[in-house]
Amino acid sequence: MNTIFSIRDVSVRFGGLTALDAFSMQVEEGAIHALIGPNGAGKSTVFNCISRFCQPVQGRIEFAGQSILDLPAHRIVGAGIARTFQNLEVLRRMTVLETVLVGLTSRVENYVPFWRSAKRSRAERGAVEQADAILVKTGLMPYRNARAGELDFGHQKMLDLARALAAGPRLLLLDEPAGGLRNREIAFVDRLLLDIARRQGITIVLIEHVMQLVMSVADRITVLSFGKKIAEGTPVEIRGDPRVIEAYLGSAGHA
Amino acid sequence: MFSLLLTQAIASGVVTGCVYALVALSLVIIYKSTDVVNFAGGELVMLGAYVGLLALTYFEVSYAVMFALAVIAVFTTGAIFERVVLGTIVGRRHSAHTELVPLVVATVGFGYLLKGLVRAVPYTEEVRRLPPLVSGPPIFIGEAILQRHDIAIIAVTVVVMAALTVFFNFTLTGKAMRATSQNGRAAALVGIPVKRMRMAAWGLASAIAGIAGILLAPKLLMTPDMGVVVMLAFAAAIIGGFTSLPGCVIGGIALGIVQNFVGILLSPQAIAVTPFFVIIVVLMLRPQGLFGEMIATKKV
Amino acid sequence: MEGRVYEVTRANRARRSATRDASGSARLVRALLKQITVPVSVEENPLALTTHAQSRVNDKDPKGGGCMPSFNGVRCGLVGLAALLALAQPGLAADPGLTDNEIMIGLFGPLSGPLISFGLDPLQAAKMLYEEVNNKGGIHGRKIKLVIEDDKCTPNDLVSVVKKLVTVDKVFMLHGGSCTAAVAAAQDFVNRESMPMAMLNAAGDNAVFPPTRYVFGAFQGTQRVYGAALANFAVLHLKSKRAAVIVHDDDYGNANLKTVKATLERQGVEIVAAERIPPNINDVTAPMLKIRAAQPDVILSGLYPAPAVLFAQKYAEYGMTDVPLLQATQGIPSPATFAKNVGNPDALKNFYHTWSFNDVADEAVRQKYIKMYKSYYPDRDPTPFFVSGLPSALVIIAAFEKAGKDLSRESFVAAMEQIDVKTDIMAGELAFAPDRRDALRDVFVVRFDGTKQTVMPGVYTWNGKDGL
Amino acid sequence: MYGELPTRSFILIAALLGLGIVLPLLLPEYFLYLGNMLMMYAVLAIGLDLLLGWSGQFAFAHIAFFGIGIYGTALLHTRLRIPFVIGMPVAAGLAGLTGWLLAIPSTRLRTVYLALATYAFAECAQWVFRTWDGVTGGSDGLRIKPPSVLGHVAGTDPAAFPVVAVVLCLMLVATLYLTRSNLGRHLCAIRDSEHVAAASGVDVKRVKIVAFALSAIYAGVAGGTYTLFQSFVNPDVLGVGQLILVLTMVVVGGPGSIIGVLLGVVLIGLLPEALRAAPRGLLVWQEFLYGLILMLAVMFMPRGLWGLIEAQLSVRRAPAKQAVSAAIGTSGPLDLKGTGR
Repeated sequence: MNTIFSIRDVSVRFGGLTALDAFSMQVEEGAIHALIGPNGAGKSTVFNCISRFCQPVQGRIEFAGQSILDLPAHRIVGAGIARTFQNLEVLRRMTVLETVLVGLTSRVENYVPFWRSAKRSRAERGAVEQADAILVKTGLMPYRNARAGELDFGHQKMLDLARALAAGPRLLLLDEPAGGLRNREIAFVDRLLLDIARRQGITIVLIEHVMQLVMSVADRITVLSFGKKIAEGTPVEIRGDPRVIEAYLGSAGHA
Repeated sequence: MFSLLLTQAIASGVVTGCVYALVALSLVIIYKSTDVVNFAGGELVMLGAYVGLLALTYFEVSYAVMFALAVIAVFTTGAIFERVVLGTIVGRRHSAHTELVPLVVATVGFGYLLKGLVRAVPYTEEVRRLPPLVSGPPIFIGEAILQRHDIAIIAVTVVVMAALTVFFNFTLTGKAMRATSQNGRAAALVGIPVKRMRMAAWGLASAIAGIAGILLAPKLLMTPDMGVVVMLAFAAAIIGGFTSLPGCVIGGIALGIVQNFVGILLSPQAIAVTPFFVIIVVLMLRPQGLFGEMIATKKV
Repeated sequence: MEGRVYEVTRANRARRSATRDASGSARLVRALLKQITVPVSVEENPLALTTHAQSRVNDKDPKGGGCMPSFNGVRCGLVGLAALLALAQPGLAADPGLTDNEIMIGLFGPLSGPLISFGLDPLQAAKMLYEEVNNKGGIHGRKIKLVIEDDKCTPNDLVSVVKKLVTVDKVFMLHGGSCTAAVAAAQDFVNRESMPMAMLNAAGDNAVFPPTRYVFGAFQGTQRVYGAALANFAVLHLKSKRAAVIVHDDDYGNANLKTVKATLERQGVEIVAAERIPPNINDVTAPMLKIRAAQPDVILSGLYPAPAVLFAQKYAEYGMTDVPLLQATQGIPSPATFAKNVGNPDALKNFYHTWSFNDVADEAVRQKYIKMYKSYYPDRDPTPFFVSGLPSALVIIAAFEKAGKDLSRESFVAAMEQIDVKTDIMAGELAFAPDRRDALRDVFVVRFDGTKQTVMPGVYTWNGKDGL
Repeated sequence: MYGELPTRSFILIAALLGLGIVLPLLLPEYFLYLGNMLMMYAVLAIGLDLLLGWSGQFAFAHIAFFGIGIYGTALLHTRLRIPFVIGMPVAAGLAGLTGWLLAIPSTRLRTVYLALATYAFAECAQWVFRTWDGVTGGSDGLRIKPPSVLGHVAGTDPAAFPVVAVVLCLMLVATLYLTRSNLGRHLCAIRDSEHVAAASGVDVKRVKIVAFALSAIYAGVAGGTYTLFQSFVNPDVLGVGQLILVLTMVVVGGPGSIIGVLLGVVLIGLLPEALRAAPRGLLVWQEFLYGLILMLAVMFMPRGLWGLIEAQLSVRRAPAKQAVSAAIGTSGPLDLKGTGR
């Protein structure tokens, strides 16, 4: 197993407060790497740095050997990194299919949008086929033409994942994919994640509060607290780690 | 000779600037507390002036009573508008970004509604004027001449600004108002009555617009279209950064003076376009304005 | 029958302007030629139009003889063609909107929007005069029927109104327009349709210079008339040597300024300052300071009501009241209101304004028309500016009288061109000529001290050249 | 949206073209004038909707680009004798270029500041049209010679009607294709969430700039058509009032939907003409009415009249809530042999 993705002592500051403090982590190719920690620990900040929504004051982020800190936000997915969002950011007024087509952006070839052309028909037909395949895989096919805003919570989460998958990434950043889901749905996510990682060999970095999911799928877990890495290891190691328990309980007051 | 030009241009620039600033204050309050840019601000000014005129000419009340009546009327109008119209829109708000368009369009519609309302009243088509707050012989500042009413305008503006600064920074209600705009959901969680706060903010801002109306009616005269002054207020607010109360007063004064100098040094024709030119330049070069924190440009 | 023929020809005119050749006369020629080459009897003639047309031709043929299917059918056909084409001349067919007992007039002005004050009372004043005429039994037995529309004083709305009145209501003539730019937008259409149009109360400089056949206006004087009056008064009465001019940077201002410059320079008066300011200005300090710095001995102002008031206030504030201030009519539609708005009586110590109407000089006339207005609209006191609706209506009525019983658009235009009337309400004659479409060139200059208006001796006349 | 154009849209457009040929022979000029105005407004409104409804951006500068279209086409034709078929695209291109230049600095502004900046730009443009006497004729206005389109002289409403109809149809087809393209989807994505768009590989800034330029081009084309049936232009027609009118058309009709916008154009465009029939006392209430309509529209029709109609038409399309969780988990379409550990 070789490291495909690495963060080296990255620090982020918003005004006065330090959201991330010299944070580092290595992710093995094909692994499911969970990133856990109490609320406000800076987990989502890590993702935002990777998808270039915020700029670290120091540190390096490398994917497949190349630094991504000099790429603009919309190039990240092209480089092979797709992400989902924590609190629902769905394309409300677009249909499920359209959303997935947006996810395919980096893979659809460009054409003149104002009139019909062979190139256009080819591109569009190809895109729709790929999108449908993904809809089948994620169980969204029945809602193909429903507006994303009209789906219920679970399906919106699933749609977000489908959109990310559409980009055909090598690294998938999932921000609380099971947050607020019912058990039955969590089980589905569980199987889906395993399928993505094991079958398609897509590396996953997973932010999640639902411990049952983390413990069942994660190969490795990194624990964040107040912008600092306080522990890293296998689920078994982490489960018994006193610092982790302290962080959660200690921070329970703040959260 | 030129020194006279200079002092006079500055002096009357300050006065007109203060008028702009008063309107700008109302805009800024609404923006700070409800995150809406109020394109109906000018019409609220106009409404204040015409309610005053109605009170004086039709009901023949005293100046003080007129003042009170006008302020109350405009306060209620603004509050009701927020409750009924904006409330409905915010009620079905999905995400702040996508719903900003209807909110602003609603204020545009509100402005037209008020203007149409006044226009439908007979004899409002004539240019009218309110009596000044204080009258008497003009006052000389060096070589420059100012009317007593001008001094009153400056005074009122400064007082209102100071009062508002205290209100927003040191009173609980004021802080609550700011909280509601910065994060409505959180504010609601800590037990701030968000809806009432928004209403209060709109009422307060409208009242200030009404006061501005009564003060500028004697100076700039009244027509149902006097609301155009709002664009100058926008310019003033943007110079000031759109969130800083002292900022927009200074912005207004700066604009008033700049207009006079443009008129003297370039050409009076250019006076009309100055505020818009200022808006563009400031937003392009320094979106946070001269005093505001970084608010104009968005993250992402 | 005639109506139908007229319809055809009108359609042709429209098509001609649209450069499509489908004229009925062309079809007729083809038909007639066919007639000659292949003589057929009327019954079994396949071409309905041919027989139809020929029978029509024979009706109109003075000799009325039937045509033999022979070579002289050619002559006959051509005569018939000529006759039919003669029919096509609008003069012979009755113009639409006109019957033996009714004339339909399209009356319009701003009845809503920011400029409603130019339209509301003046339009009602004009309407009132027409109703007076009807009550007196009409003109040559014809009652006047009005179709009233709102043009908002914007080009788009006015054009839309004019096109409705002409092509849908089919009125005989147009009477309306309070804003020159808006009228100018409809000018081409009106001339193309050879539709007589008289403006309601627009100054109309850009719509009457250069004159076009069918558009009459400036019944209360163009901006050139006001400009000339201000300038001449300054020269002849005030003996000024150093004049300062302030106008708006719009079409009225341009015309006014041009004329003032021409008139003053012709008479050797120096223009020490000429300021053009936007109509929506809030602070006139800058132009005022520039004018004061220029040390004029007279100030000529072509400003609109609100800026005129602001300017007068500053003028007094800066203690310039020894310098006479001359204001053009448009700035002071209601002297009383003007004085009230200015507030400061000093401002009017040395104040004059032009006035196109005789009602100041002759209180009786003013009362007469106000009384008439109140009798028609009891629930409204007119703003003094209502008189600006009177002259155009008076002239139109006079022209109808002159045009006589057999009226047509062309004869009406001819009558308008001969108009030269001295009404009781205007300062001078209202006159047109083949090369003249602006009615009034004489105005009074009135001294106004805030309470009473005194007409200065003499009438101030534009020479028809300055500022063109 | 995605895929090819449904045939019905082609049928509609063919019908529109047919009317463009037939109506001038039947109707009096007044109705043809209204028709020309409505078709012009349609192009204008669709352009505004590209920004407002599709990409969720404020665009108050629209009226300025309209002005560039009018003056550009008119001047090229009247002064330089450049035929309409060349002059109009050139003017529209100029408008587009201006929009593009304006967009570059503007797109980083937050919505409301964008609104103010573009509004200010519109005011500045109107001031230039009014002040630049030498070129635009200033506030005296500019007389437009009847332009000839491929030998067919327009300038009257009957003559201009077919040409305007053709222009509108071309713009409609282009727009229909645009909204079904990936660019069209990117516009919507930006409107709904810039984060998601960026994370999906959409170059947010670039697409915004493109949207600005495009809508400016639409406005320019609309301006070009104006010169076909109007004989005179002056800066008064380029004021805020016009802008609000077009805005009302979009908001009331249905932002983000072409049919909706067309609906709004017809309704709002004919409102003043309908009011002519109403008693004259009502006229002074027009502004009040406009304000009321705008407010009610944004209050109760977030997606315009068409939004309401569509909701009625496609109730079935919305998913039944109870069916949702059923589909997940139990009927998960993955076969899991060999996965897990």
